[in-house]
Amino acid sequence: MDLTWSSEEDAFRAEARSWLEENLAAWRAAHGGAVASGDTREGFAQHLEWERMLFEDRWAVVSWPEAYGGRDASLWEWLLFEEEYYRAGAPPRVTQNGIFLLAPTVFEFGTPAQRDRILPRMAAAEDLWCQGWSEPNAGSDLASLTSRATRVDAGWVLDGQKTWTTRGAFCTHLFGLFRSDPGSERHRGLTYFLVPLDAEGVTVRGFGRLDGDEGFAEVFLTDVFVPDDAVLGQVDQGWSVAMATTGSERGLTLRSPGRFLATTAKLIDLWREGGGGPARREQVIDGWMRAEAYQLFTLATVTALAEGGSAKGGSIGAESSINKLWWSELDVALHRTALDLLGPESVLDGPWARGHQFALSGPIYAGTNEIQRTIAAERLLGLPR
Amino acid sequence: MDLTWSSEEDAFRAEARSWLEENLAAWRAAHGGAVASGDTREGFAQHLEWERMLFEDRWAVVSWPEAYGGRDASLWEWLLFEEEYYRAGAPPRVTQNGIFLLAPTVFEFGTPAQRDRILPRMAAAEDLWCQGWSEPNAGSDLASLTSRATRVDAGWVLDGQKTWTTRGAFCTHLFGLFRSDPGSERHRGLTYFLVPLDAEGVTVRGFGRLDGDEGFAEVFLTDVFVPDDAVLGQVDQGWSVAMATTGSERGLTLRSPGRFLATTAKLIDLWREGGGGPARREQVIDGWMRAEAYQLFTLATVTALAEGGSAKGGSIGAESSINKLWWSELDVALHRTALDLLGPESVLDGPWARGHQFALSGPIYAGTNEIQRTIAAERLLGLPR
Amino acid sequence: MRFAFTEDQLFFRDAVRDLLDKECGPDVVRGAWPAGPAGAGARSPAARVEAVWSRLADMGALAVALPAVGDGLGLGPLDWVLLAEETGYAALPHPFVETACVAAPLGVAAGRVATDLAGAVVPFAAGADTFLLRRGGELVTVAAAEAQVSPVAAVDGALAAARVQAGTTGGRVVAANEDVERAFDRGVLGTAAQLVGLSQRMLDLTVAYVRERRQFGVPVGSFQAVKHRLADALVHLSFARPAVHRAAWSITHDRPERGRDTSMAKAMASDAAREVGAAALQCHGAIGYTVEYDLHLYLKRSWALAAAWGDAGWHRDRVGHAIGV
Amino acid sequence: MRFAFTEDQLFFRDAVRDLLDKECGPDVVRGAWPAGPAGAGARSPAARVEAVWSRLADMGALAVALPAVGDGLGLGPLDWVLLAEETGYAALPHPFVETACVAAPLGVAAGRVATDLAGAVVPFAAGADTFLLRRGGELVTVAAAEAQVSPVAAVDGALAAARVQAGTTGGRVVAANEDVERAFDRGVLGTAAQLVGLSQRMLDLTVAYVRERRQFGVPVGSFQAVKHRLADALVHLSFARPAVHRAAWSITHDRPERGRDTSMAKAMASDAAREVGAAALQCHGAIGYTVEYDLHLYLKRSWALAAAWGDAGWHRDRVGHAIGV
Repeated sequence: MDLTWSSEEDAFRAEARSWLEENLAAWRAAHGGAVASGDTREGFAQHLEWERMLFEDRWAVVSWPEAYGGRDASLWEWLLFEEEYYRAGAPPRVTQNGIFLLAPTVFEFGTPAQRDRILPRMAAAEDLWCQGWSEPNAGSDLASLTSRATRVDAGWVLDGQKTWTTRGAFCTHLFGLFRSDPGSERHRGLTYFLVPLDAEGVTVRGFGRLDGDEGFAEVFLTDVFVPDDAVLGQVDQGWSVAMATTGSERGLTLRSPGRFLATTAKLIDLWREGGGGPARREQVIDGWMRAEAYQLFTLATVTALAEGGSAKGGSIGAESSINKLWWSELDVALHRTALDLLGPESVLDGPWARGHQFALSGPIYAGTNEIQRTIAAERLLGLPR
Repeated sequence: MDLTWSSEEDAFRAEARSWLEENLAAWRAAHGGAVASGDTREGFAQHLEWERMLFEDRWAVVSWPEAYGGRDASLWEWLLFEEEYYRAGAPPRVTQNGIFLLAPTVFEFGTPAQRDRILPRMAAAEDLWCQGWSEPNAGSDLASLTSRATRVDAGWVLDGQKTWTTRGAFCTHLFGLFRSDPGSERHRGLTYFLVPLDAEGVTVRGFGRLDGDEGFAEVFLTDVFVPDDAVLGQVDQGWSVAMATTGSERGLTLRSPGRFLATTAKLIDLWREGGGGPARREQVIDGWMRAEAYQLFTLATVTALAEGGSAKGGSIGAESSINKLWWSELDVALHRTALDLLGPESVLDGPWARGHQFALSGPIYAGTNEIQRTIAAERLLGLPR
Repeated sequence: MRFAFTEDQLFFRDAVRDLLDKECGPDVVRGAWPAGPAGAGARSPAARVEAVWSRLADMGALAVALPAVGDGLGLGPLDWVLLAEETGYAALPHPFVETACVAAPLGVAAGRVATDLAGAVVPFAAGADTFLLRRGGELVTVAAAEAQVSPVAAVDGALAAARVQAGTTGGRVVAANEDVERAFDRGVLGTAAQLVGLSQRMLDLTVAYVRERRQFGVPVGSFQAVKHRLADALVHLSFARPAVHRAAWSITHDRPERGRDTSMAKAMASDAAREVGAAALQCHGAIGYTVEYDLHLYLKRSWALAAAWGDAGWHRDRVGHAIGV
Repeated sequence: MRFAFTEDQLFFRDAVRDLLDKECGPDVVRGAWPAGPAGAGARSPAARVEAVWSRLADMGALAVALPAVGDGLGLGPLDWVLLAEETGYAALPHPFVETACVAAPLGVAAGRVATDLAGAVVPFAAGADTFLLRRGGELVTVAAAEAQVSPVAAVDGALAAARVQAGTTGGRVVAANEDVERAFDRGVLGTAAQLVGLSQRMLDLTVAYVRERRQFGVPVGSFQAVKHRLADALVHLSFARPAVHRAAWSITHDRPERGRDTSMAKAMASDAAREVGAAALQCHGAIGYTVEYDLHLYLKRSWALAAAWGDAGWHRDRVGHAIGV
């Protein structure tokens, strides 16, 4: 066991830190110090500028191969980058559904041509990807989706409706599952498609989220033609292709410990500003310990991944369920404690209130925590279905 | 709304208080100040003396008719008596399975002859009743019981095994369900029987409980003959007869607020003895509020019962489920807080540690809290089965 | 001993409930939100929002506690606590508690009242006619035009919150000393009752949703995890409610335990609203997270009221002092 | 950066695990209980209870941290923390932590050691050969015969607890100043590791039970309520464990964060044991409440160890001081 960083890793961290400090200041200054939320139309455009700054200096996708715009960084370096990213107070990545959810799937299932076509433009924030998992009657029960793909000459025709596509109204492309075998049921007969949102027959309608941002969209598809190379992985095998991505969404990549360590540091500051009385002290300490434990759990997971072969990805399997349970409940707890500390001021529409509302989505999205508990019980503990 | 007691009620309370104070002292003195647990063989005998003192002065079953040894007291007076009983630190009633579980059923379903035969001897602690609900394969799933009753001339022959019968090794009689219709399934075809434990073919084996007392028993029945008047209610209708009793067990009667108010008062003392620091203060206040809320909920329930007709019993239906969830979790919380306050001393086998272990049985017995939540959701909220 | 309301009290409660059910649906609450994506969804026009207040006035619901001269009925908290619960259930976008529960017993009948007794962020300040403000150990009323009102953006868009400043002179003194604390306790009680009503609304909405919504071929409400979470929500609500009703009695009779009982009510109602709200959101899933669905109207109001008039921690502390802990 | 154990460390862990699995089943733990109803159930004779300790000594598990002269291996917490976890899993009725983790690094190799570093109630005092006691700012060893040992009745009958007094002189000084705190931290760490092992044992027992036990025609473990409760238990355990392993590293390298990390480990392990224990008992139902079933052996040990060597509240407070909260 060695819980220290190498001098190369320290250097990588230092480089990231100074780049972030300098460039964040520049980006904010360019918008008069008042950047809007990335989930509003105006803010999204501002955040795209930030994405392009990251890409320009090869910080957008540090763990990707250099050919696609990355640095070929190790998982350790990726963790360090994320920690610095959140510590610096850098904004949520509006490209995250592409780079964290779709990209791992493209790396695993894409043809060389698909990789070359998709990944560099994604890294550069030229193509902006949103996810098309849920449908009005297929939320937690993803396998009950009814959007369909009909085989035609040299391609497919897509029909149906997707919903809850985060930032869908601002994106250029959608990835999602469609039923390609009309006689199939549940998990069988689905295919994973990549769909440009400017294709004929696509309509996107944005709608409002709890935190006031217009961050969701419904996507309606009517007779939308896509060519054969819009299929990722094999036809009718979309479920297993998607599950790889879902594993990423639930797992390590989307929720790096850095985010919670940064929130905890802010929470401790808030507690001190309020006079540091005894009433909420245990909650604050508990928050710190839980965030710290998340960091340690992640270090153990990354060690296992790194030693299991692929240092770039690999799978953490059903363990990602307990991971998600922990961080999503931690996030709610940290923000509740903050609201408690703010007392009457907590009713104001400030960063903690926003953060609280966002945190509340944690136990819902990417597989509800109820589903995660069932997965953990069945796959990790071996309880009967 | 009137939350004050009448002068008659105040007088009743005062009478109970002074009787309890005086007689408890006398009883304890008679045993050199060291009474054993009522769930041990030695302690059970000592507690029977206490029961007989209660009976002698008509405090054993205050709400029963005078003819059966009671005082015809109202539900309000019963509440006052219970509050004083626990405030005085009087011991758990070793007769409680009879007077709180069986008696309401006898009042409702018994023939006049059964009432006259059973109730006075129960009140006087001459007959000691234990419950025979559970079987090795019928715990939470009570309806899956397999003990059977076979019709014979002028009576029935009982066979089977009961378990988890509290204080069964020290009792004289058992009440329980047996399958009287051999072709029946689940809730149908069961009959409620009253069985003397000295009947031929009955074997009782005591076994140990978590808190170290030999408080459980298994009861084996082999070819046990009981006469026709051992049936309570109608043949094959035992389930509905038993549910009335189960309602009592879960509900108001077994867990009067007095018990938790008394525990809370002791907890506050403990907190003060430890210096009254801030660390556990909120838990202590919370415990007080929860006990107080239980008292208020009970007052509202008793008001509704009193105004709904029968001031002596009546049914509180599925509401008893939320009642049970509240007091059982409250009891655990109060004792956990006490153990936290005791710190290293909590490992000792003292009253709080004993109370903690007993409290832990609350969410399990009388219908697990999982079952109570399901009942509350289905019957009170109308969620689908 | 009788822990129940009178028939008259229940009758008035039912009348207010019917009125709000008809006149103050979610579209009316949303009508009180500023236009924009955060208030998206079916919205009633401003006139309908205003009409609710007039209708409540017409039926006498605002004058229950006004001294018994003129329109006043001179009644106490036991007579209005259930009405407050109903206004909570409806997430009424008007200062019922401030006007009818806090100010009216002081003889203040000057339109809509907002007050800084609730805290420095004053709910419903934007549309208030009169401010009831702390000054030293007294309460004074100040006409809205004479106060400096600085609106603030609250999470609950219908809260119309502001910070309010008035000079150190002027206005009418309407309460002093112990009566200031009595006024505060009435506000706390009314708010606790609204939280109980809001919790009931969130629970009702959720129960209706999970009975209908199907996933995995069955209603979501048939899953044990959903049942148990909502049963726990019901338990929280069921034990907070009598605490609120008892506080109404303690205030009505000006009992020595008034402050303790009122604080217990607010602490428990705030905690219950948090539990019920979290359960409601979780059991809805993604739709609960959208502003076009109604849940957020009640959820955000419950957050606002849980933090106003002293939050759970503040009131728990006050209970602690009262019981010597 | 590498957050994992070496193959040697895992190999030694497996060896101890195998030994305890064979030689320290529940019957052996129960054999350490006083006879009587509280210890009812299958009991091994005293000789088998004793044999476990000798076997552990034979395989070198007690000398891991003894200075590297003679039998000692001179290794650190990273080398024994997994062994402590296993002794917790087995609810070993002997002072492994006190002897092998606390005393051995001080060069104390005098049979079974018990210590008041754990608190005034000294675990395993009844069978100890040597006491390691605080005196002023020092730690001294005192032969058992020279101390006053007043046994106390603990909830965990195998704890053999006592209050221990020794004179103000005599004995051998084995540590002073900062080394006393280091010894304390090793005890805290070892105990935290045992709590993790105990939690794992309780979870394993429960999973096995609910897979077999049928009610309502299906295994109890197929109910969502049971699944979710045990999943939560697994989550608690899974995040407490790395905290314990990190503390082993911090102590091994005598890092400045040693105290903080050790206290975090104990707080989290104690809390996890409470959650897992409560879930285990509840998911078992009535059988878990009997002494003839094995669960209580592990449950009661977990209660004892959660309270010993500073409870969760005490260690949370220490973490708070370390992080400036």
